[in-house]
Amino acid sequence: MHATFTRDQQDIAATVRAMVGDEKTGARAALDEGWSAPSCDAALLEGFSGLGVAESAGGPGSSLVDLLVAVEALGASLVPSRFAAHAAAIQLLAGSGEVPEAALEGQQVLTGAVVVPGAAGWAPTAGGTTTRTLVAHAESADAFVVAGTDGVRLLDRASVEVRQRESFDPAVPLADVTPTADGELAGAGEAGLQRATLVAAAELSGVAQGAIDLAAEYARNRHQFGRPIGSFQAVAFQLAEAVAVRKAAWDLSLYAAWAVDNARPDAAIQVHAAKAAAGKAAVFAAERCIQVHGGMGITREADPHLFLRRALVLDASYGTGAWHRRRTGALRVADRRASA
Amino acid sequence: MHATFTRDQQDIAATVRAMVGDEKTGARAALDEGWSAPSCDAALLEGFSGLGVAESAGGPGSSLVDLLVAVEALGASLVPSRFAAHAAAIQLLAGSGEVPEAALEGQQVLTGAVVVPGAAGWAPTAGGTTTRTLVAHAESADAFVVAGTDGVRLLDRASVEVRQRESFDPAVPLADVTPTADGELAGAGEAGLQRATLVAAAELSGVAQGAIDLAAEYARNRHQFGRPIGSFQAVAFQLAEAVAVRKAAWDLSLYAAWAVDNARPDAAIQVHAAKAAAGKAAVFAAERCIQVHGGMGITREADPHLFLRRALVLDASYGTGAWHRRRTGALRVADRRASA
Amino acid sequence: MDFDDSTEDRAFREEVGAWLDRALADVPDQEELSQDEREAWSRTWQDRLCEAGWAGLSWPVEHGGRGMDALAQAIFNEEAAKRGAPYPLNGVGMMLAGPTIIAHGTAEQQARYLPGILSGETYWCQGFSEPGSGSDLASLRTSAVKVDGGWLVNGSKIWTSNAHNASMCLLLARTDPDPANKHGGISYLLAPMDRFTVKPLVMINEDTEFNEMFLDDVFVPDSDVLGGVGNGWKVALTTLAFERGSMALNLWVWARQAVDRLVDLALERGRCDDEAFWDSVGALQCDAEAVRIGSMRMVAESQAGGIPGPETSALKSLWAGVVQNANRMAVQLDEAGGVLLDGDGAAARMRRYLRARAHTIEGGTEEVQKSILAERVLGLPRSR
Amino acid sequence: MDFDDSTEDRAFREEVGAWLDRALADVPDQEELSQDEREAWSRTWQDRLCEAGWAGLSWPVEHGGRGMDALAQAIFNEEAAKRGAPYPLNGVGMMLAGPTIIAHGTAEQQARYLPGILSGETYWCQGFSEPGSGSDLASLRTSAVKVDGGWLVNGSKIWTSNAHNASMCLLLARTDPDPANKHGGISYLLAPMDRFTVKPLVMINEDTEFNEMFLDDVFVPDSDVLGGVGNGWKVALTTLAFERGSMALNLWVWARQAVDRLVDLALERGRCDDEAFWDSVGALQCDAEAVRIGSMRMVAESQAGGIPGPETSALKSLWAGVVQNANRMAVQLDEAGGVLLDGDGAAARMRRYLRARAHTIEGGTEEVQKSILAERVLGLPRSR
Repeated sequence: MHATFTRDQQDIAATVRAMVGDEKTGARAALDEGWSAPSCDAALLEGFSGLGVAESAGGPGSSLVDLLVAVEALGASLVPSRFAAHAAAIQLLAGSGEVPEAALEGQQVLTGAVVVPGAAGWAPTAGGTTTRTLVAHAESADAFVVAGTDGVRLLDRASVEVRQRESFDPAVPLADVTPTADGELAGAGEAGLQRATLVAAAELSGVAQGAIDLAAEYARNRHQFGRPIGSFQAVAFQLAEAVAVRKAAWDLSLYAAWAVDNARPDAAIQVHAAKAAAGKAAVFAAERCIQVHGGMGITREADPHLFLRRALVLDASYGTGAWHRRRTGALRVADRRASA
Repeated sequence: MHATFTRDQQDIAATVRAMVGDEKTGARAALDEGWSAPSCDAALLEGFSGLGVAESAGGPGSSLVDLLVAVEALGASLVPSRFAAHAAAIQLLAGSGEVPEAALEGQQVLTGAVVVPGAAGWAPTAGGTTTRTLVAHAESADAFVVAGTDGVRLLDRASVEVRQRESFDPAVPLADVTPTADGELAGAGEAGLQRATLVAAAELSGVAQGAIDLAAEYARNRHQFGRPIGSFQAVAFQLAEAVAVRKAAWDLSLYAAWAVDNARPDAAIQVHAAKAAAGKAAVFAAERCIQVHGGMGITREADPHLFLRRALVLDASYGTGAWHRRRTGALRVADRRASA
Repeated sequence: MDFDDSTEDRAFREEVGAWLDRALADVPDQEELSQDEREAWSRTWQDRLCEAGWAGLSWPVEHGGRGMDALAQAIFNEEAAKRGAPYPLNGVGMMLAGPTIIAHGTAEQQARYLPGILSGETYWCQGFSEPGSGSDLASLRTSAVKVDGGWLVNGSKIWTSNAHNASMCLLLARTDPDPANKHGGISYLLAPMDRFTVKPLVMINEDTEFNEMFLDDVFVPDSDVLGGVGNGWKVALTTLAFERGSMALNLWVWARQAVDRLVDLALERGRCDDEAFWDSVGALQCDAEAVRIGSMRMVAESQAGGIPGPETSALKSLWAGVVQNANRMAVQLDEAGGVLLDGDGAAARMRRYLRARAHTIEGGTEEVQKSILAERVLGLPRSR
Repeated sequence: MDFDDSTEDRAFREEVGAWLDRALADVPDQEELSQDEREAWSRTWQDRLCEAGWAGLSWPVEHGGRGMDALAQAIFNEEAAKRGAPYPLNGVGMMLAGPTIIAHGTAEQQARYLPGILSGETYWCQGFSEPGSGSDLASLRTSAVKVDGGWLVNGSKIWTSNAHNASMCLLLARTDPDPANKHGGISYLLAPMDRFTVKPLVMINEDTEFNEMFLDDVFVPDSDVLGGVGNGWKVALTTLAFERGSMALNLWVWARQAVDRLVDLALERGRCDDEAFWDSVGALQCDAEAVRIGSMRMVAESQAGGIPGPETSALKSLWAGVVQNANRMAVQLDEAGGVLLDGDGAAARMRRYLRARAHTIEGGTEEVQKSILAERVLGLPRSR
């Protein structure tokens, strides 16, 4: 067992962090001016789109953990790059082994479409002309990966109708996407959905970390009653709890990625657990970040609400956290029933 | 509006407190030797059995709030008196207006039987020969009030079979009671169930208060790191939360008693809310009391677990807290649906 | 223990109800309005209250009020809230400035300032918090320097509701820069706002309820020091007590409305017939009712001559929890977890969820409420 | 990042499994036994471990161990737990005393004490906490006074597991009553227990896992001071680090078992097919698995030469929450809220619920774990 990050993985995280810098300015600018590509967008797409793609799917033979490490670093910075949405869409395809080379090189930008309006979880089928909602960065995507538990379809812009929606996090524009015709499915949908969902879980783990870091910095520096507020247990322990919850989310995500890559029998439940825990961690950390900031926390000019926006959008995407949690419980019960 | 305690009510509380003294010794002794009547038992039964009984039911015309005030004071002391069980049984009958004089004088000791094994809430009928469970002090009771939402029956010992059970709180012995024959019902069961349930809610409010007082005293006196542990927010705020939760429970109980006495249209939902809140408050306060006591809290020789025992027994009695909470929500939804 | 109206209370409730029905006839549903429209209606509503003589409902008769008690105010607020009345735009004047000036002002100050509040001419705001002094109010730094005939005040204030409509400010400033104890050296000034610079603070839900204020050589004459130089902390505590009292009269209504909205949404979506939902709503209902009943008991205690005790902090804490949880649940019930703001009613729900995050911060943070309970109800030693 | 066994790990796991299957063949289900019976089986199990050479699994070869790493110990514990093996009765000796003496002992101390642990002859207990020194361990008062050739120790200790079976104690005592700083003046003694008075502490679930110990003129020779006079705090930190490490190897198993028992009960009662139950179990499952995975990562870090970081406190905290919540839910699922102890399995469930209340207290309270996370992970200033 080597349940530690490889040197490569450490390098990936460091490189991504260096590329995105402190990009919270991008997330904030989107609030006023709508989304625009951050300066690192193209480089991320070009440099990292092969992460998590096996050789059999035309990739460099990188593990899903490699990809998660990159996405987590992005999440912490709130950088409004299309990379995570694109990478998740690639993972939807990677389950079936057919990822276009242009997408792997970051030239063709993809996004995933997996949730049917009114449903909390993954779509049962990738076929038909049913609308998908919560599709990120649809406006600027070159192609769409429509996925369901029975397979995936890769559709170009001409094959779908895109209806822009108003996103709670304008740095992640959301749209409804409707295939204009039915079509043939490829691959095993469930594996792709699992892989893509973990990309969202990793980003949420990063968002949680970013919110914790911001709150801790404030708590170290803001003084009241002659002391840094972080020396009050009521403040400090909120963040300590966020640390524990966030560690749970990230550890679950890493393990699930390994389980999926290695086709472990518990892969399905681990994916659900990871997404549920990551959504909870990010929302909790963002709410605590607001609380610890006191009055400043509820102003638009301070950053904490940016984390809350991203957290809620991602918690809703690729199946809501509540849905994944219930699925985790249902699978646990089923497993125990089978072994009884 | 005079939503303050009357002078009479203040006197009742003070008198009860003086009578029971610090009777936690009784609750503790029951752990080792089983239940025996505390010294104040007879005086409580004789002096206060008329509380909460209207003139029409042969009582002194006292309000239900009067009774709750007495029972709350008992609850805080954990005194193992039969008074609360007896008073609740009288309230089951008071709904129908027929309370035997001997019971009102505390000579005939009653206990209530309202929960059918396997069910979480009130029994649907008082008729038949179905067993009742969680009957307190059955062994020493002179008669049994079997109640359901359709009415009540007063049965003497010869008309029931009593099977002693092992109570988690030996200071409140519990039994299963089975009527040996069917019989005629009296009165309106629901009103009696509401009144009796509030007696349990009041005792739970008292248990919560007693646990908070004990914990606060410990937190003021126990020192670690050169300071009383109560000066650490992590300790202090657990108890502050318990104060808020306990105040909610007690305020709800008082209001529900007034609403029931005055046949207000919201009486039913208020009773459910009070019992749900009181169970939650007592269990929460007792668990916090254990935690604040640290290592001592998990020893049999310290008192905190005595509060937990009483809290869990009463939370289960007269409908579990969880059942009352769900009923509260269901009635709220029904009310809103009707007004839509 | 009686929660019913007395005969007189009932008569008063009917009088109030009849007036409200007339006065609200042309007032639209406030929930549907933009912030600007809401504010305009708040001003109109304030005028109508003043005209009808409700502004000084609980002020003593000798100061132009109706001399009624906290219960009457509670009845008025309850009936107004039931009918969805606008929030009166000079709440600070009626509920804080007036009563504080009545309690601590000289006859001259009372004569100068009370009539303007009753007539609706003068709006007030509360200049207590500062960027560096939030929970730790006594650490405030706004300085008042003695000059001929008065004080020259410089500094900044924050979280000021309604500053952009007010012409007068209840202003805490430090008249002694180096006092023996940190509560000393603070004075309470009745300050004209013509030399204040007011900058709106945009909240995370895009509303601008609060402001920042910058004071640049604001002159306050000696005659406008309230309660004496150096006694500001004591006077401020009076204002804060009135603030807590007046909050408690309104809080429970907001809690009930939050639960109403959640249940209505669930009904609309057909999501309210399972036990898990009943369980959640039951928990919210318990706490929302506890806030209502606790408020009634608090009013009854003030009426009986007592001062609302520290238990009021329990109500604030329960209230914040109910509204935050109900509003979060409503967002989660929404399609797509509430993040598609163009969905039916989604934007308003998300705004309310965001607004509620402030409930554990404004009016004394959750941490401050718990400290009050710990220290003043339980007698635990100070943690700060 | 790889969570799989290497080829060697897999071979070791098979070796361990084969041995365990044989050694456990006659061992009954521990859950069904009385405390006395469990203790007897713990002793038998300790003997079998010693005989087979597993006692020194992760000790260096030169000290008689097998020289394997933390991962091997984790594999051993996991396989043993899967099969419901008893808890070895000299865990303190194998996991704390041995490694601490190896780290800080003189060659003579090592030669004197290590063989007895490996052979199963000498049982150890840990005399750290005192009635007045719980979370604040450094305030301990047990005094060691210098006499000819050694130290005379007086005082009392509490929360000592297994004291009634042990003959040696890892004893912290104050050798300097007036040190310059409160961590100074403490020494770490290897104390014989023949002059200890041991009194069992009855827990709220009636078990007697812990003891109080009273020391009356206990003589400890100079040669049994570990790590030097006045260096006891540093040596104690080593023991505590080993304690955290060895806990983490076991915690996740207990968390999983608690969830298993809850689900089994719900299955038995037909109460597990609704979404509310799935929701609750899902939440428990997330945290239980997080403890397991976190433990694997912790072991991997120790194996890679690092020292388990303060994040271990997150595992402890999550673990306590899972077990407390799962055990509370199980009691609530029981007929009559679990309070009728003669119900089928009810007494055992209530005992486990009560036992779990201690999980946020023992091994560093929940408050201590959060302090560690706040100060050492987040770099927040000390709150105490």
